[in-house]
Amino acid sequence: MWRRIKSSQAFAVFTAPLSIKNPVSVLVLGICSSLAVTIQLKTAVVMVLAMTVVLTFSNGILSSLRKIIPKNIRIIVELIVIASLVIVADQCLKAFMFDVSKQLSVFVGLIITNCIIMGRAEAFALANNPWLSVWDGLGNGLGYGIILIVVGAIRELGGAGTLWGISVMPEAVYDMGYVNMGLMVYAPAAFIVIGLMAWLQRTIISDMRKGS
Amino acid sequence: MKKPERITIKKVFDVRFKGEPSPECRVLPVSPRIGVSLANLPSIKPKLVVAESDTVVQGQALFYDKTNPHVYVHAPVSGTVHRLVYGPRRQLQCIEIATNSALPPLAFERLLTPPTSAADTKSALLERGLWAYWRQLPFNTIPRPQDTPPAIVVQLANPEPFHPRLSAVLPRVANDITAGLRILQTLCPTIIVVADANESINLDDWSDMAQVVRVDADFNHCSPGAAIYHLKDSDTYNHAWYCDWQFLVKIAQTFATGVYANQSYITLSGYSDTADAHYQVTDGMDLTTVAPPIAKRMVWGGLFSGIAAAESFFLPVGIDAVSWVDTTETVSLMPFLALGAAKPSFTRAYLGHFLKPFTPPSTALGGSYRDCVSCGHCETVCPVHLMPQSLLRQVNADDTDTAIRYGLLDCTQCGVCTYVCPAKIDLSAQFTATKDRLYNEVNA
Amino acid sequence: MKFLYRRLQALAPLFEKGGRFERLYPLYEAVVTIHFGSSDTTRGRVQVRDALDTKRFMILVIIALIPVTLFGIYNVGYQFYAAIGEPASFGSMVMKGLTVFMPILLTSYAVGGFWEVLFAVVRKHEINEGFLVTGLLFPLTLPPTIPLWQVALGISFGIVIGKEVFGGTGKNFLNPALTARAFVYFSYPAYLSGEVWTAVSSSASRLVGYTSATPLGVAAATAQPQAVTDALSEAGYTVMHCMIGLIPGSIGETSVLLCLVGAAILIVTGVASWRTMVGSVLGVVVTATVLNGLVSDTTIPFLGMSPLWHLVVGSFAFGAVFMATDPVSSPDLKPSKWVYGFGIGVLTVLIRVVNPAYPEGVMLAILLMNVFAPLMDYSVAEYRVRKRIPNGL
Amino acid sequence: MASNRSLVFAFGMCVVCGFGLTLAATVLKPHQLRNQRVDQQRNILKVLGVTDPNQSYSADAIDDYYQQSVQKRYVNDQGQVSDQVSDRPIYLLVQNNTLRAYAIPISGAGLWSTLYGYLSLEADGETLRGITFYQHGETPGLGAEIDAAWFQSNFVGKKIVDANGTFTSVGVVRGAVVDSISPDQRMHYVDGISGATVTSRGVDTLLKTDLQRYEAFAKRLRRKERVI
Repeated sequence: MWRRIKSSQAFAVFTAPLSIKNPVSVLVLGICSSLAVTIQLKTAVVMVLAMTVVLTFSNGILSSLRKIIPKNIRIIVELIVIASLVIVADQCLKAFMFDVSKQLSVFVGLIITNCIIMGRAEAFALANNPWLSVWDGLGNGLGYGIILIVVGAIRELGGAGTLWGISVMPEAVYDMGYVNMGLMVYAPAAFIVIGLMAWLQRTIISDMRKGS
Repeated sequence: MKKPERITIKKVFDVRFKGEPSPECRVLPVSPRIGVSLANLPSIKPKLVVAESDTVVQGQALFYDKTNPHVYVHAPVSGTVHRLVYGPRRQLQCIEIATNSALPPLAFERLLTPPTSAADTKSALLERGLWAYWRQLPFNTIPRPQDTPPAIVVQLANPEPFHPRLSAVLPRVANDITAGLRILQTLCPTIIVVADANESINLDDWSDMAQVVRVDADFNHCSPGAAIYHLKDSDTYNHAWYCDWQFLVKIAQTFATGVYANQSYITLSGYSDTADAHYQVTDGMDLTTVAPPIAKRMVWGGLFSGIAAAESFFLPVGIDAVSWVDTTETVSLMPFLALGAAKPSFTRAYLGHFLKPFTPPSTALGGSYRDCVSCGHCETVCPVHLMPQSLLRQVNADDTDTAIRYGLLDCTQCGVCTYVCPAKIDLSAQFTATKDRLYNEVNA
Repeated sequence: MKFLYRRLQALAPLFEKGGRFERLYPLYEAVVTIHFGSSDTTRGRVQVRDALDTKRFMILVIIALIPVTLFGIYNVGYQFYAAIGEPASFGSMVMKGLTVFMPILLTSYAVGGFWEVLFAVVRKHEINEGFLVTGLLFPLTLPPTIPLWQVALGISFGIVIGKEVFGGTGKNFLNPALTARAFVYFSYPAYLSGEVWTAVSSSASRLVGYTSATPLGVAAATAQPQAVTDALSEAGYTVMHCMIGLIPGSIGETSVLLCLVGAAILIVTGVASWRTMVGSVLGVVVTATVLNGLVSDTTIPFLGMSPLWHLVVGSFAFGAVFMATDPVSSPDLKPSKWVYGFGIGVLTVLIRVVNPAYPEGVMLAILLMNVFAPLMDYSVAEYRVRKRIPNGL
Repeated sequence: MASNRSLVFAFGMCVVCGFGLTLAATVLKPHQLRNQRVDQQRNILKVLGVTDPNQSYSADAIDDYYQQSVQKRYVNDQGQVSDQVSDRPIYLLVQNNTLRAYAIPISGAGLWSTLYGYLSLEADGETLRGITFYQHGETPGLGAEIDAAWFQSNFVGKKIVDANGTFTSVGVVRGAVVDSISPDQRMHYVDGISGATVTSRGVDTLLKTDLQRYEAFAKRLRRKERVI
């Protein structure tokens, strides 16, 4: 069973964005939101969820419609679908996760301009069947998510000594003179952390290529 | 072409070395065996016309250049081809000839007046095997006989230290130089004679035959390439031809006597106090007859652009200076803390800069290989206003187009940028390699 | 000495290709060349080489830093005893200074050296001596109150992000020591832009009711327009004080006089560019003069600080002499060095005066101009290339 | 015709999406409004000291607490409390029909941003009970320390009037109060944030202006007048 899953096309489509085709650290897409929402783990996770949902649905919907969308207005159609999904996601967050949506502020709305969504719609959904497109959307959402969650965790731990709002840095460490790292709260810290991750990942990828 | 009487290329590079050969000029007899070594004919692809144990006479063709089929190199002496020496990839390196002075030299037509047309001069030079002695900018290759030179630069002073000084032999060669200039005049109206402003030679005899320029330059900067760079007013002169005074002497004598002139003037330096002097020698002579091997590095050509000689002791074609450079390793604790009063240094980092001691040249690298730290010294010393550090970046990035735009082809390969680099980067070698590659691509 | 040299040479096969400790070759190379220099000989056509190498280059910077370092150590002790209000002998001041400074310096060298060696081993290149300078410059820019773990983090950031990410010394475009300081500055602002600059625990200083603000702190906090100089003299600062440097501040930055001594050493030996230094002084003078002309009752009082004061307070002298002239991160070409230096001067004053948050602007000014250095070089190079007679194929 | 088909398709998409969005907005609106309200209530309860800042409360609990004990009213120029809407809202903590404390909104310029928060005072009209900021963009580690517990608890118990009953507000000093203020004045000052001079000064100024706006009301309290 596992072997069959592993050799399926959907599996390949799903896993590629998690590592060697990662949208953030390899393709360098979706950087703006990665800088803005990774101060805390919680906002990062919520953003990832919103993003993954929007991406999966938009990929699915656009892929199902791919044969009837007139070519000359396809970008507009993509935008309409994505924008509607984003607004719905934003409204839901405001209704059910008010605290987080306040911190995410405009960035949920800005999912619409996230390069990953338009990129996947153009590059994948319009050329593949809905089944694969949904897996591609999920994979890219999670690939984006891995980076965001790691960056969010590092920044929250460094900048506030907490994870998911819960203090994890022992009080004794603070008593010994430790201070939270203010730099982590600034957007440049996300640049640096993402840069380091991209560096690490590319080194590993190139080592893998050399090895194989 | 600009017409100044004197140009100044002062780039604050005035390092001094011990070992200047004495101006005394000694004459050496023909050695029992001589060798025609190709070490200084970089662009030539030789095709032999003689075989081992053939008998050859002075002035007889030995091989020609496959890319330039009319360009032959002739035997400097009569004798028997003793041995052909091949290097890696079956490349001909040297033709050894056992001298037999009983055989008469090949007799050419005596030309007591210069030929009347450029074509006549060219064919006379080609026929007498004298073409391989001059070079063309910017790749320092042997020019193609069918081309017309935009200008010819005649070098009266070699920029490198320890090369033959014209002043040491002037009485013997003055007339030949005048005759040589007459011959060159038939090839091209623009002849530029470049002399060292610091050497006292009377140039008046030649000033109505050619544009005479005295170059007041720092160490190693008075080269034909640098002179052309400072004199040119349009890009047509980029492909000027050049030669040194020894070439003029050679063609003048060969034309006048009808016998292939096989004498050159060379210097030995760094060998011993008694041996370091000027010599009149036969081309291709065996140096072991005057200077048996010692524990120093023997260098053909100058200290900045010479070739470390390996096994062969035969004077290569076109080489006029032989230096021996000290290779002994001196051990001192934390050398970088020294005041360095005795260290030759272009920079002010050592006291030697201010005291200006004469030091024996040494092969010590003086440091370890590092990345460029952008100190800018190379830019300070470049005689043709290049920005070597930018150029190096483009060369490393394989951006040859930009490198050319930044003046790569103006590089005279003087080696001074390499000399001053504290990170010990061989800039000059990289530029030379890029130029060579470029030349091969263009002429492929 | 010869004996030691022979012993080291005998060990070489262990570290060369195929040897047991092949991976540690950079370490071996560093040990040998630090003690005896390189024994390499020239290859290629240039048979002789200049005696100058990067080791000498970097050592000269360190020598130029010795005066400010020694004075910094003394000043740390001096400020300590001044703050607790006890008279003390010269010896005890130096002792106190050493106990504060040496741990910072050793941390910086140990941690910085660790990263340098690690990258050299992984990337199989030689250890660059540039870190010897970075490791000393960084502590000198820190206040004596800095906790050691922040020093360690800072130098790690400076070496790894400021330098090794880009491929090591020579390829970095930011000054690593300043990158390290910028990291500490933005991460732990309370330690670097706070008001406590003297190595005294706060309880001890409260005992005698004495806190000391840096001259820049005093100037930035002036409430009255056109009264900066009055405020400074009220706080006990004169230009002479700032020149000599027995004032609170970062360890190495306080003495303008000794920075000038360092500048003299660097300029005489040709290691640093006088163009950059003069350019930055000009930048400060011009900008401060212009701003002085704009002063009115409604402007920020800090605008009124005179050019002379701008030159002597804060870390301007230290930055312009030792940081801005770092050859790797500053521009290569001489005209761009002028522009670069001038830009540093202008930005220093603007950041000090116009920006309400940071009373000191030298660090940010230099880092910002570092970023623009390649652009300046590019412009100058293009200008020059256009004037050349083309030499194409 | 292709363009005709495009037009029809585009129109259809718009209708479908527009319908979906309208539906979502209508269904979710009440939830969103309640969220906004509870968020404000949470901050007011926090500054009034009704809720424990170290504990988390559900939206319902907050709503309950608020409805039970807090009344939103307005202060007029004479310092009287009424339901007449003015630009001076006031949140009164009333238990057993007596005024325990009250909260006022505060805002003013910091270094990089405008600071928004609430300040609460005891029913005596002169003692600070608490302060909180719910929105600002100050430097982390410096200005953002206005969120820190040490800074906010600094204010508790400070007096806004001097011994003669004259309004003085509460000042934020540079450094520590004990270093620069004589002991008899210390009840009017709080410790500043080291290194964040501009933000500290901003808090100082906004306290002065906002307390001044409610001074008429506070005066009545100090005169022990009945206000509700």
